[in-house]
Amino acid sequence: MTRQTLPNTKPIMCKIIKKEEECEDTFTFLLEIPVKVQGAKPGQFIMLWVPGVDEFPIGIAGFENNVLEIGIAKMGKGTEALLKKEVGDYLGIRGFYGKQFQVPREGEVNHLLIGGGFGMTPLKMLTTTLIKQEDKQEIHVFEGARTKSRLMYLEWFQNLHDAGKLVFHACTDDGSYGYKGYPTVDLEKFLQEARGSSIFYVAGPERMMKVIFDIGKKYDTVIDMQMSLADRYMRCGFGVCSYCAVDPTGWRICVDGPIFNTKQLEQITDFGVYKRLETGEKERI
Amino acid sequence: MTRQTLPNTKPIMCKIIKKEEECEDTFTFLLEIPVKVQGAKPGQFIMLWVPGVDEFPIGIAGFENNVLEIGIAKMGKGTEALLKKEVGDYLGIRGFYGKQFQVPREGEVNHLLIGGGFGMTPLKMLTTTLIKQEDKQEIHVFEGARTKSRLMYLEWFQNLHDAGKLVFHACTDDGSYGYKGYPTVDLEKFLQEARGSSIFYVAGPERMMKVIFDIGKKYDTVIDMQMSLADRYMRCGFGVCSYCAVDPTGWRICVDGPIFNTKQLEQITDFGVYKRLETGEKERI
Amino acid sequence: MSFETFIGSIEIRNPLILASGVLGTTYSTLQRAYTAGLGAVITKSIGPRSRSGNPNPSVFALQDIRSLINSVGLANPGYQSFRHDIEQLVKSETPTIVSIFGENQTEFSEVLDGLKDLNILGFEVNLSCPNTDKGGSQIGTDPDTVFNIVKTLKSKTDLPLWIKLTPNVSDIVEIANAAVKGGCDAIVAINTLKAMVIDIQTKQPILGFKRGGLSGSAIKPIGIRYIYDLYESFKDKIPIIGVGGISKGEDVVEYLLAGATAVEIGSAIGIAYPENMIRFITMKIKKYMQEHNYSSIGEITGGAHK
Amino acid sequence: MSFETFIGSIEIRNPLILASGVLGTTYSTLQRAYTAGLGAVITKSIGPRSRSGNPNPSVFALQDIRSLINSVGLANPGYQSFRHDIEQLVKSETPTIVSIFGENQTEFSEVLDGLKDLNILGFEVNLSCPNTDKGGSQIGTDPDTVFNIVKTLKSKTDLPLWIKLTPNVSDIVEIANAAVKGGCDAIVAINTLKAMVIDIQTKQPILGFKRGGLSGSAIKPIGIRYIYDLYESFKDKIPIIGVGGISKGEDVVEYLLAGATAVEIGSAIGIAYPENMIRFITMKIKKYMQEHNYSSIGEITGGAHK
Ligand SMILES: Cc1cc2nc3c(=O)[nH]c(=O)nc-3n(C[C@H](O)[C@H](O)[C@H](O)COP(=O)(O)OP(=O)(O)OC[C@H]3O[C@@H](n4cnc5c(N)ncnc54)[C@H](O)[C@@H]3O)c2cc1C
Ligand SMILES: Cc1cc2nc3c(=O)[nH]c(=O)nc-3n(C[C@H](O)[C@H](O)[C@H](O)COP(=O)(O)OP(=O)(O)OC[C@H]3O[C@@H](n4cnc5c(N)ncnc54)[C@H](O)[C@@H]3O)c2cc1C
Ligand SMILES: Cc1cc2nc3c(=O)[nH]c(=O)nc-3n(C[C@H](O)[C@H](O)[C@H](O)COP(=O)(O)O)c2cc1C
Ligand SMILES: Cc1cc2nc3c(=O)[nH]c(=O)nc-3n(C[C@H](O)[C@H](O)[C@H](O)COP(=O)(O)O)c2cc1C
Ligand code: FES
Ligand code: FES
Repeated sequence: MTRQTLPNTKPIMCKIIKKEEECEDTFTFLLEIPVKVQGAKPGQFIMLWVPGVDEFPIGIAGFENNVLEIGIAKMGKGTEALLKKEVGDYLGIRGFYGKQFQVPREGEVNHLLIGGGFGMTPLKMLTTTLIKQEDKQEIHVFEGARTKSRLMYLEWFQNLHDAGKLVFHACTDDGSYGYKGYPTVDLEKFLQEARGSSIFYVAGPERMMKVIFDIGKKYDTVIDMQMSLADRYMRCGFGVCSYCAVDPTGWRICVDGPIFNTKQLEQITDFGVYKRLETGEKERI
Repeated sequence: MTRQTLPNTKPIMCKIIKKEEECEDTFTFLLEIPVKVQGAKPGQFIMLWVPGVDEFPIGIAGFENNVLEIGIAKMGKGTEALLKKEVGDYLGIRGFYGKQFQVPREGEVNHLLIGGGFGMTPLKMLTTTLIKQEDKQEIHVFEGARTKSRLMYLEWFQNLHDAGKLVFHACTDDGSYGYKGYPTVDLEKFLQEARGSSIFYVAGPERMMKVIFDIGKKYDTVIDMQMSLADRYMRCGFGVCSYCAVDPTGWRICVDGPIFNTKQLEQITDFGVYKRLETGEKERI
Repeated sequence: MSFETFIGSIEIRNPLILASGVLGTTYSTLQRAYTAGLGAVITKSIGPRSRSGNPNPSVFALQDIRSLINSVGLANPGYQSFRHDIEQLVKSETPTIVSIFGENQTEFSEVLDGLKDLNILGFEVNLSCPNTDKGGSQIGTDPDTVFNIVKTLKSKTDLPLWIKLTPNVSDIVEIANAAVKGGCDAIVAINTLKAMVIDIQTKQPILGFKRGGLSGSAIKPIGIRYIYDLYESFKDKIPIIGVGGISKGEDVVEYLLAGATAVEIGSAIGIAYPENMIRFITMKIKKYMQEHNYSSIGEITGGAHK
Repeated sequence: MSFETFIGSIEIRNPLILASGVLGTTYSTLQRAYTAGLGAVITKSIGPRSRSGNPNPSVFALQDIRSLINSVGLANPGYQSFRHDIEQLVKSETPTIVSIFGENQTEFSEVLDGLKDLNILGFEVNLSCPNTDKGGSQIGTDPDTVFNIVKTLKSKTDLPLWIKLTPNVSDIVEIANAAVKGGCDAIVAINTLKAMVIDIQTKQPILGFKRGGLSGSAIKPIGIRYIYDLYESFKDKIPIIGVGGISKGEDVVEYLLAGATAVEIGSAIGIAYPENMIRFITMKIKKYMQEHNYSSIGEITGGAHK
């Protein structure tokens, strides 16, 4: 049968049941999904409708008991309107869209999660998944921000670090928390000293990811790099419109991504260089 | 959830895999249904499309391994065209529609199947079901026709009779097979002598059914009479158009019937008296 | 919380009306539909003479899109014969709108004249059936014809006249305008969309009439759009009645918010049991009104235009 | 058995064409769609200037009717910027039709003039987008305007001109006639149907542009009907290309039997993986042709009119 089922619906209206300041200009929202949905996977995203304002892609930070956790950073008009929403208000969600981070089922490997800004939301969910895994593999989280007040999930990661569940490498441009500098500093240090293979899971500004990609390529021990391309304009979120696509492969970030692995990233010449605007025009990143 | 699923589809094209003369002007067809369908129940019917000619309701004589058995009596243009179809030709079916005969699950009871003409098709399927039941209840089949060559399923019923599976009471107007007269003769004889309760399952011309209904009412031992109203024009077969409806209850033969029980038949003042034409006009039967 | 709904001068107990052509050929099915909980019922479209309509197949389901296609084509007993059914409805106090059609103005007038003495709620004028060669939706696509028919019929009766429009036009507002200028009492939209299904095995259109009209869930977004557009033009100048693809309470609310004063339900009510369907729909509307603090149906109408 | 398909003077390797607006904004998605097995691809409709289109939400699915609603509204990079993408397509030998639109004849001409030197298969003239305020489907509902635009464009180029029609008209044959008289090389039908979805929780239309167009399975019976009607009028006088709701090989055959020379597929090809979808569709068509002893696609066209 060639029958194909639409993977999604019109926006499902969800009530905000919790809102919490996460760090500067960034809030966590918990949304109650009123219908039974299949579990979201780390790396996937939703299209979030702020009624009357805009709809845009948002990563998934957590999903349990039909409650969805998202983390929103103020950017422009849409996210600003969103941050004004309060408990009891409704938001529309479509999804869950996109591919997940691929965590190898077996073998010893260091999991290196590297990110910044709202890129930390999928990494939070990935962390939750990783620390549930029984086997004793090392988990390292490298987070960077301008200043302490902008480190997302700082307390959450720090607590896990203190509990010995992972190693948290925080850094800030101004040295107000962690070491002063970029996440790449500790990352390289780790790679030079580390035993065994490592996998990168990266989410953050694309230019930062490109730098990390180039670093990773220098080390044979880095067996895969998975990066979330979240710097592309999206309309549909499920593969129809092509506004999110990358050249020259024609992959749609929303369906074929947003998570791409090393092999794929090598083929995407746009990676770190070009993106399409909402008109379809190409622009330097 | 108020969500309602359409109970049916566009005509499903089925190949004729067998065609056999059953009796005068009447053929049995076996149709291979190319998709998995839920089992048909005795008393239900299909809408049968003879491509390019007409579509009309036809009872189900058997259903096994996705193969449907129907028995077609020549009537007018549509059935005539149908009888010209050969093995390998395609017919469209929609269904299965309507309510089934209600056979009591327990308790000792005489099953009296009474019919004539194409009314024998649902009674054949009901017979198949009844003789599969373990418990030793009496099954009596009363069939009438003008003459021997018009007795439908004669051999089939006679064989079951000879095998002791049921008692077959055949009769003809001209005495060419069974006794001379109407099925009502043996039926009344049976009712006068019988021990225990009986249930009628009747399918045939509506005026005959009305006569049988009046007979049944005279006997306290007749605990239910179920009759198949198949003398009404049908368009949709699934309850939308109302052309098949009976007054004053507004029951649609296709959905609320075609099988009605004693209590229901008593409320249908149209029963045996009026029917609606394809224009919606009312006419004496 | 009250469900009473006013459509111009008419008051009905709730905004759910049986659409024409579904369960509408016999008084007893219409009575049953009303008893099941509707606010009012509309008869099958009745013409000047009895008609057999189009050959079968004339109705079947397209399950994958939760829809029906039909080419019943105004099979009807003619007004003279149908008077008897209407009388039964009047006797049982079933609020009844009689749908009428004709191939031209004279025929429309004949049918209206032949039934206007009966104690019915009003007439729905079917200018929109896609399943006939003459009359039907041809008539409903020309503003002048619409104006003339409505004006003539209106001059003949004080009973409310609803005009049912076809979606198969470039600009439904233009047609509605003609009907409103002609003096109609409500606009009803939409009738079915021109459609066809071909069987690839036998290589022929399945419907006996070949062409048919699409109804059911597939046309709901189209109906909503038309009601929204009509309400933008007319606001509360004239009641607008929404039809097309309603099968749930949520659908009814969506039509009301788009601008409908009341709704008609066709395909979904015929499938399976009207009694259950109407109970579910009503329960859901009640729940919605409670949650959103509505105390009457009228308050919901047009809510999406703010 | 051959899949080659002739659309007037054009020959493509099979009758499956990517519809405009789906996977059509970047050369790489278009290339990918062709590589996946299509006969040709059509770009997103390109206009004179870059446009952001309508605010989001601008596309979402209506799962229960296996359909989409969209109001992307001709968001496009403008022909000057898009030349680069077309050049890439030409270089990779992807048979490309460029869809163009404008708000008036001058704009259409400007776009055509700006791209006609490229080695493309032809132009599809979009007279039918329901998601803009000016231009779009307004233009496509008036026969005179259609005639003039087609005639003017035809005088400017020898490349084939396909005219894409809107289903939101009273009489599609009348519009098609104007296009044929104007000298077009093929008729394409249908574009999306005017539609809207309202969220009852927040009481507002969900699409950022409020109004949108319906595509996908829900509109297939409507598309089939229009192709059938067009073929009744034109027979093989002009190639007719069928679009609307195709998601299976059976759907393609149904359109061919209705009278289509080739088909376009939009919504269904975007959802999930074009590669799989096209393989399934092709397999099914092949099987059908075998079972029914067809040796070429052209033999199927119009088969339901016998
Ligand atoms: C896969 C993915 C996951 C994301 N996850 C998160 C997250 O978890 N948390 C978070 O805060 N942000 C996330 N974003 C970014 C978020 O979508 C933008 O911050 C948001 O769209 C900005 O909207 P705005 O109206 O506030 O800004 P605007 O003023 O409209 O624009 C600011 C920038 O936001 C981007 N943007 C705007 N609209 C869109 C759109 N429809 N699609 C993609 N980008 C757009 C553009 O790059 C634009 O330059 C994610 C983006 C993607 C693609
Ligand atoms: C529930 C039901 C089950 C039936 N089962 C069988 C069966 O198993 N075998 C069998 O041979 N016949 C059966 N019939 C009768 C069968 O439908 C008619 O014999 C057939 O429709 C005649 O069509 P025609 O074109 O040959 O006759 P026509 O010349 O068209 O008409 C002859 C008579 O057939 C009846 N008829 C025609 N069209 C329809 C229609 N759409 N719906 C109902 N009646 C119609 C009318 O009473 C008409 O007077 C059944 C009918 C019903 C309602
Ligand atoms: C079987 C059938 C018969 C119909 N007959 C008529 C009719 O006679 N007159 C009319 O105005 N509309 C007729 N309609 C159209 C409906 O009244 C309604 O406008 C349309 O079906 C859309 O509503 P729905 O989606 O709820 O069915 C008919 C519809 C169906 C399905
Ligand atoms: C997201 C989207 C964008 C579209 N954009 C255009 C467009 O720019 N130009 C055009 O002529 N048609 C456009 N269409 C219409 C399609 O080309 C096609 O006519 C319609 O979707 C019906 O086909 P389908 O059911 O296979 O999708 C668009 C359709 C969709 C779903
Ligand atoms: S957002 Fe539409 S294809 Fe990715
Ligand atoms: S045949 Fe249509 S309601 Fe029974």
